[in-house]
Amino acid sequence: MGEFTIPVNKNIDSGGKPPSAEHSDKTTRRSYFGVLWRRFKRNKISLISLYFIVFLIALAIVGPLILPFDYKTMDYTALYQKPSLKHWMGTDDGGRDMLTLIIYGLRNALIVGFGAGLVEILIGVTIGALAGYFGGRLDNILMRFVDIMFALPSFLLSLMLVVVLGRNLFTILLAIGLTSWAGMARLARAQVLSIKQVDYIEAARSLGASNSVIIFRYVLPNAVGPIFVSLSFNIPGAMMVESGLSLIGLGIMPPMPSWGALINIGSRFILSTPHLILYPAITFALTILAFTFVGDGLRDAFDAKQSD
Amino acid sequence: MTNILDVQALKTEFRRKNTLIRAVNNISFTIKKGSVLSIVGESGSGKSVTMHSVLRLIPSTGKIVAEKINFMGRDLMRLTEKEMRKIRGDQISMIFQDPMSSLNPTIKIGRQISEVLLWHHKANPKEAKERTIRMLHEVGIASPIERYNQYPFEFSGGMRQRVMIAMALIGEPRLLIADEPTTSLDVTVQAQILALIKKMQEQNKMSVVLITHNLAVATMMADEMIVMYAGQIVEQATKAEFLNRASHPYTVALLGSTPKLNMKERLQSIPGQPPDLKNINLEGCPFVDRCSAKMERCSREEPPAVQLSPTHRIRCWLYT
Amino acid sequence: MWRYILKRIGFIVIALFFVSLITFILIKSAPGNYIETERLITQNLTDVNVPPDVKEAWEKMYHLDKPEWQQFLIFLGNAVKFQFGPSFKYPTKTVENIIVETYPVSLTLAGLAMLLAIVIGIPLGILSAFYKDTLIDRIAIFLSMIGTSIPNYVMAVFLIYILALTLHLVPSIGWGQPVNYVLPVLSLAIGPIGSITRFMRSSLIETLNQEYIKVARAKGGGFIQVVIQHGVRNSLIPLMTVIGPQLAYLSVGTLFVENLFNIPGLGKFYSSAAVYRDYPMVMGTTLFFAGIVMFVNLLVDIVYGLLDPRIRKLDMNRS
Amino acid sequence: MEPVIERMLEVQNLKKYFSVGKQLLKAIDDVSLEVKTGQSVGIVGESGSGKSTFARLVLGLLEATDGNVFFMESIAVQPMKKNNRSMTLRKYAQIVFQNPYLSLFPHLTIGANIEEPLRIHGVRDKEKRHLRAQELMYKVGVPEAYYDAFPHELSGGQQQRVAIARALALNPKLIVFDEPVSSLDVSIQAQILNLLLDLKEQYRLTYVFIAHDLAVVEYISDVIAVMYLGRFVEYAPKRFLIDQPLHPYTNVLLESVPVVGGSLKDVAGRGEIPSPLSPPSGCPFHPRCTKAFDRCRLERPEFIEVKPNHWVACHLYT
Repeated sequence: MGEFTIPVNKNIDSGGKPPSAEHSDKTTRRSYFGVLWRRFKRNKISLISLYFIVFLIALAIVGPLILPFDYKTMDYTALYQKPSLKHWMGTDDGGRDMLTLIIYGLRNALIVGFGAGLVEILIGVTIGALAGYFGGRLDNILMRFVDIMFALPSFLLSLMLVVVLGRNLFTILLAIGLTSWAGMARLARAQVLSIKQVDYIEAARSLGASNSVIIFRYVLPNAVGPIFVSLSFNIPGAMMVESGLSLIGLGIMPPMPSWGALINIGSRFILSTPHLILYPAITFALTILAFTFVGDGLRDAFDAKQSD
Repeated sequence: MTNILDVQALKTEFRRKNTLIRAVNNISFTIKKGSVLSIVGESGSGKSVTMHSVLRLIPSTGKIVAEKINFMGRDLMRLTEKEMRKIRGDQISMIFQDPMSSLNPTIKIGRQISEVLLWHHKANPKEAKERTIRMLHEVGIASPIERYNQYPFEFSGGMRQRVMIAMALIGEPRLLIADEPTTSLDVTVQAQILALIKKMQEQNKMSVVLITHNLAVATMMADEMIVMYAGQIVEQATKAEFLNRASHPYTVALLGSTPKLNMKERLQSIPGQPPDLKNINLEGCPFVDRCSAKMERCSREEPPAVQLSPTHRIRCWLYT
Repeated sequence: MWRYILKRIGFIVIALFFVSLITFILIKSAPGNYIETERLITQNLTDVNVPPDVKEAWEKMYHLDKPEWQQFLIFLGNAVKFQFGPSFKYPTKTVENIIVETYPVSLTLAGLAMLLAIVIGIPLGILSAFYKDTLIDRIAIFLSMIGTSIPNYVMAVFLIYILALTLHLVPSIGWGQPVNYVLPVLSLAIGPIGSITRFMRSSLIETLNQEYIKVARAKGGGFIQVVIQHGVRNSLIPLMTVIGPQLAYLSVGTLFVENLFNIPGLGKFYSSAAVYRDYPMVMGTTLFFAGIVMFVNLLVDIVYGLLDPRIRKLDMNRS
Repeated sequence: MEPVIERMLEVQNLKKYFSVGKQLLKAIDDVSLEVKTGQSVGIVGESGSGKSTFARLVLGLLEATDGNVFFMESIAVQPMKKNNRSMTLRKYAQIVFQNPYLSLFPHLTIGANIEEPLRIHGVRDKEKRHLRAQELMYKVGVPEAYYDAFPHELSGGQQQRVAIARALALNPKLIVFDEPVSSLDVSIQAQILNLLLDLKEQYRLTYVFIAHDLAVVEYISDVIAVMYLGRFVEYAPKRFLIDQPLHPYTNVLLESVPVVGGSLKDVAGRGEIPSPLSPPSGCPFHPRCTKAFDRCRLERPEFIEVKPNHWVACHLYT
């Protein structure tokens, strides 16, 4: 066996952490979010991913306004076309422009992703924070409820909800949000619980801060980190559920396109015209990866152990 | 040959991103057979890194350079990692600061101690178990047979440190390195653990290096003393010389800032902050900014080693 | 320990009751019914009006003529005996028949995928942790990132395109031969491989930073003793918390892959049942899946407790 | 003119029990104490003795199970009243914790941290707050350049200075210190201890100083109380407590304090502090006490004044 050393990145002798003395420039008042942004920017992949997501959002908003095609009109004179100058990504089995379909798919995925994420945050954080901050019986009751929600297979539940509520964008995002907030609730509770015990909350109480000031000024700013990180992973998660539903034929009603439906249809022509499935699959994969990288960057930025 | 360990010109550096941290900066010292050496210093003084370097137990970002590290006639710098492993735990062993985190939480206490014998092929499993139980008894753990099969979380802090001592001593090492062994313990337990280490040292006639930030603990245990500051040895002396003629301004100030019972005068405090190893002034004396006796040349020229007696050496311009 | 398990089983029973209740309520409040949907979709009839006598006989067969609370009680009573009655779509078969016939296919897929994930993920994670910040590590992180973030049905597309269509290593379609398992299992496994690698890496890095690892080195341990016996061992325990949800996810996640590859597994039947509003099938299978997921989680927790002495000796006695 | 307050803090028969599973943990069990204005009382004890719980109880950060605490003679801290925050208490009584990094608001700059008490107590004028923060930073010796730095950018000693500055912001009368120097280096520890003595003199502060190091406690305090398993076992002016300790536990503590140039003594106190979940019968110290006799095992000794102002709970003196 050869030489080996164990990778360790601990401080040696716990010293070596003196203050860096370059704060003499007093004209710039530093803010917490400024510091976070500076740390986030250091991760180049995350930064590029963030720009990419901003670009995707812009595309989803502007795209449908300026595209020369729409997603409904079939063109039977132009079926299964390969990419060309007119149809950058070719056409599908109904002669519709693939680029148009993909951009609409993107729009729908983003709406469902952010919408479901918002629903999860609203329900999860409210329940988790209440349970964590007040504790006792309220905590017990709420957390048993969360336990049950957590144990249920959320995909099957959202599938059933879609069957009941109908198949449009809003019901789908609601169905996804309503069934997948349990993890967020646990996270929010754990965050609030751990921060509640930190000395600075006790210090705030000893200074006479009121409950609401404690929650909004001290607990929340320090608790949001993991919640935002989790959100940046849940948004692509919701997109996957949306596409998954479409894939098995329970997503947004056709002809409105969804990435899952595009993949499903494309899979039938994978031998003859693979671009029908490859383009949506690639855009989908890139979008989700971008969110994951942003989440990773956020996690590192919020990690207080990191110096800057 | 009376020295068990002879370290000459040891340097340990860590590279982190673009900064070079000189944790140990060119130090030399020896330890006599069967004696206790205390290394005292504040955080960042390099006292732990020094002894970790001797055992080559530093993170992979670190680099050790030394003229020689002679242990019982062998130069540790020339040993391969494999040969070095045969020395660790067997001939040189270590006790660490925090007994709560130094034991593997999922492995039985007995197993963790007997591993030393098994890894070094010094006993078969049955003998190892018997010797472990005897060792547990020797370090003052009641009902060692039951304790053998328990897990760390079933032990109090003091008991865990006894387990660590048993683990360090079962291989019958010639040199024991105790790295802040009592820092995380209550004072009453600290006294017990120190007494145990001293007892085992005398019984096994081994040498001990005690690393500590507590001057009082250091003097109570030591035959010889080393004071470190910013990776350098600023003063080394026998215990008697240290107690009677501590000479380096840092040593004197450190003695003055240690709270004692029945103090009549105020604590002497050393101004400023502990050194920043990232930007030490390599030109002059590292203590110059905090020194009350500094002279003009102190910040320009590196202080020389001054021999106050054959066994008492300091690095300071005051005594030239 | 036994009390703990009993308590958990009690919790599972309660949760399953809620699952049945929620599914039942959802189904009852859903618009449209099977007969109409079936006629609309499969028989291509525009006239959805079913003759009254046909409808009545049909309703009788499925107890749909009784009040809803009675229907629910009948369902519960039978569910306890693992009987869910005949399916709407396949009136000659009971739902439990279909489950017993088709679940082994899904289970094999999920099981093989998990096995593959463990066999690849754990060593990859160890390697990545041990060679932290080197090229090997960066590649492993990137691959696991892709694995965890790209859904298995998208992964399947890429795999078909690369392995079947470009390299011609395996057939892209068909079912029945062992070789047909390659693509679905691979596409299912990549997600868990990513998760396990990532978790193993971060967990092992954290473990290797522990003081007791340094102690083990100071005792003279080599790679096997320090990294494997002290390090990996302790990282494997928390890994159980990842494997549990992954297993649960897989037992449902085969659904997409089965649809995409046209594999006759339970997932495929389940999703078409949902499309056709084959309610006995939907209810029975949902309950079955929910039970599997919770049971797997219980198993994982028990194994976790057995591995970690602190939990084994303290928590389980107390709770 | 303000009325003269003689007794800054009065603690009467204070109790705090926690339930741990089905067991009862008596963290503080019938403790009484009086802190006179301008006095500094040290409380010394090993880990698990309940001294931190005591600090939180006297400031009303925890609700006591039983007993009374009065601040400035008129403000009832314990029993705690629901929904009634005494802003006088919050203004005039402050606390400094062991770990300054955990006690400073991590998302606020050093300046904002020091100004926070002013904000909470309604000082709206930004400029005024800024000036006060600068003044306090100067007082405690934190360079002005750190005003816009974040807590994690400072060394431990500097962080503790900031925490002290924050505690001083509202001109308090009482400050409770919970192990304020035990995480600091020796040279920094001395700086902070001297700073505390200076501040006390300058602002006529009253201190409750909690620590495990008897030498440190002695340096700061006028009177010392020794705590063991949630009870006081001895209380006396520091000269008497150090020179003529009565309780065997105080003796053990004194003997255990390492002394420069001292020799290793065979310390009498065997073993470690027992778990507060299962305290020994009778006198809680009897299993470790070399002078224990039958009565100690059976009967809990009363805390009595055996000499003027020298209290002890030990059967040797009854």
